[in-house]
Amino acid sequence: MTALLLRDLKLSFRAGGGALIGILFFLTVVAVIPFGVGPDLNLLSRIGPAIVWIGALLAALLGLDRLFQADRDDGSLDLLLMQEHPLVLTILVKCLAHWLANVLPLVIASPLLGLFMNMSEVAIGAVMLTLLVGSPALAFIGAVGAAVAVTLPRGGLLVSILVLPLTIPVLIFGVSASYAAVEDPAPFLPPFLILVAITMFFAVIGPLGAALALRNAGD
Amino acid sequence: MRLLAENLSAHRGEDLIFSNISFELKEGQALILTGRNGSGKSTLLRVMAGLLRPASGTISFWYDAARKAHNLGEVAHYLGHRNAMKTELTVRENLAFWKDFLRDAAGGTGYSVVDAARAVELEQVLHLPFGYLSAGQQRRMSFAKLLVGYRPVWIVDEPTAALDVSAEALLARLMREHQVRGGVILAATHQPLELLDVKRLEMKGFEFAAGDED
Amino acid sequence: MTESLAIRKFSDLANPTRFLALAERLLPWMAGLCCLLFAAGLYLAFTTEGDYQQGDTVRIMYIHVPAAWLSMMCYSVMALSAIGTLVWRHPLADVSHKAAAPLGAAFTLIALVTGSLWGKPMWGTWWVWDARLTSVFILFLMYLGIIALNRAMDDPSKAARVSSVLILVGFVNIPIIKFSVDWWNTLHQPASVIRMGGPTIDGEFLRPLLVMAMAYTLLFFTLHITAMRNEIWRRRIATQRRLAARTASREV
Amino acid sequence: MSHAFYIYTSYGVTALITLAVIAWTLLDGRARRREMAELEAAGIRRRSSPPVTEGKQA
Repeated sequence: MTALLLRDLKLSFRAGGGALIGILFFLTVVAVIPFGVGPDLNLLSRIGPAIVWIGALLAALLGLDRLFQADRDDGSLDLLLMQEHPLVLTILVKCLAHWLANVLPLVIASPLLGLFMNMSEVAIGAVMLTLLVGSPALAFIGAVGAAVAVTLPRGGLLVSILVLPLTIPVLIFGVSASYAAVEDPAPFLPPFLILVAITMFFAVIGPLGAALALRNAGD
Repeated sequence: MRLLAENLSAHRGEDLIFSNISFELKEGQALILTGRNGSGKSTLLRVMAGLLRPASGTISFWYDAARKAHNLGEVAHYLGHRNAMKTELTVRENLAFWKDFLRDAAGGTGYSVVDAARAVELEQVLHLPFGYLSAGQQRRMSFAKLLVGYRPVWIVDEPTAALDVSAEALLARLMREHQVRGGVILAATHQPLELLDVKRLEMKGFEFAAGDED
Repeated sequence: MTESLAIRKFSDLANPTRFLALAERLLPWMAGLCCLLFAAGLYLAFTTEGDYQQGDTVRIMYIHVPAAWLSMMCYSVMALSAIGTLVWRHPLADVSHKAAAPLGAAFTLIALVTGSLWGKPMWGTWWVWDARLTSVFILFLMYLGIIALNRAMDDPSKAARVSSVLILVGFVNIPIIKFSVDWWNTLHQPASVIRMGGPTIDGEFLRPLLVMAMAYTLLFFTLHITAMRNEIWRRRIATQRRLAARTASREV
Repeated sequence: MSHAFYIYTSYGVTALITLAVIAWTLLDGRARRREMAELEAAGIRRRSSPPVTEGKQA
């Protein structure tokens, strides 16, 4: 299993891998927002956490369609499906590799974008923390979408359409926890803990669903 | 070691591809599937590997009288039309990954990466990215994958497509060696493969639709 | 004499093998000179008086402004190379703009970070969507896009042609971006933004600035030539590997 | 003087980025050199290997 993790990480960072593109997309999406709403620093700092979260959400979905499709195209997926060790575990490891290579860099880049959005230090920290605990859920939910769309020739866009509605709870609690950290009356902990719970829930449900989909997508 | 397939049939979409296929293989035996294109050879092999669910029938595999495998896929190698190797990684990285990931099934041990590459006579290209190899070399290297992790059953689909005569003979020899060690081979092929103790199964295919069957 | 030398230099450069030989001879000198200039520049930067208005933060200017210059010069070098790729189909031009892109991104990043660190004590915020800063940021994104494009394609000569087109479109677009960002900015924030480069530059600041600018430029060219050499090697290795794969199959 | 933090940070960051780029360029060059040496070694083996493979095939 470690071998699979290392292989997937290597593939993401080698030439042609998607790791750089995701983070670039994140930067670009967040960077064009001020051109739409204007360079008013107060306004930007108010909407900052939400923008950074949405940007990270979209960027996290970007490389997702290749999660299983790349393995299917060269036939590796058949071999992954045949093995004795549980498929759920294999998928969990693949999700983990995807998260490490494609999503974790977004979390690391988020403070930088927080500066562009003129967010306070506390808000930046809160967004980074909520992204850190919330983004694995995106990878796990995305795995289901990627598994469903694996046999489709133009699955890329479809995966996003399928997955985005399912990620709404993550977005809601991630953003509300970030705001709770800066706006006094709202407590930070309840939404944050719900976010943690959502991530753990999908860590189980996501790979199970993806395994089911892959078993039935056999062609 | 005994491999038993009983009354297998499979659909693809609405079409019945084949039905009522039964066979039994013992240690060291090989089953060669022949038949024209579209007769269901590849489908049968994918059913055997557990990648497609059969519409009916059962597949069972016994190590010996007492021990039965959960399903055939776990004790089998499957070499389909695609090579299951990453073009971005070097040959060595590819083989090392599969060796580590596949492990060995009960009853044998796989070759080391270098030995496997030597067995397909391509140890000079281990350091090259897989994508740099020619189609024939890629095929041979993906055959080396069958050697790095031990599996008693090999399911190979047109293993010698895109290969020249000498490479074909090389792979046939490797398959015979596998049989000598007690392995079982299921192969679909157009070329005459010289294997030991061969059973043949000619796939006829179905022209009529699935509805006619009932 | 100088003319014939220039012509010889040019034909030298035209051939990758000659280029490698030239680079081998030139690089130690360039690296040495570069170190000397940096030493001098840093010495001057820390010994000259601070500005009465901006205090010591003016010292940031000595690294910020040259980096910003270079971020634009590097893009110009890339645009020239892109023309070389598209018009003369010169292999060295391909190598040149591919090698320059990460360097440009690095210098732009330096300009952005130091600008931000300069802005914090001056404006009280790390970042304002000021026209100049924003343009530099967009330039940074363009560099990263070109790097990503280069990495995404296997065939180097095809990648070079496609990214040349992108570079040139970007080059044409930069003034438009600058203009529109300016317009956008004045629309939203009339005159409230404190302009960068506020202090009138007098001789006291000019000397370290110029030395640092020269050091940076030399650093860029040193790194550029080294990176070009690496890239040429990378391509030769790729060719040799394909050859090795072919020979291996012939023998069996 | 109160701005010392910003000045040193910006010089530090600049040094860091510059050194990173220099190190990357040098290491890249070294890796390429090593690969070329590797290929050269393989080339020597390539020249000497034909009798071995012939022996194997016979």
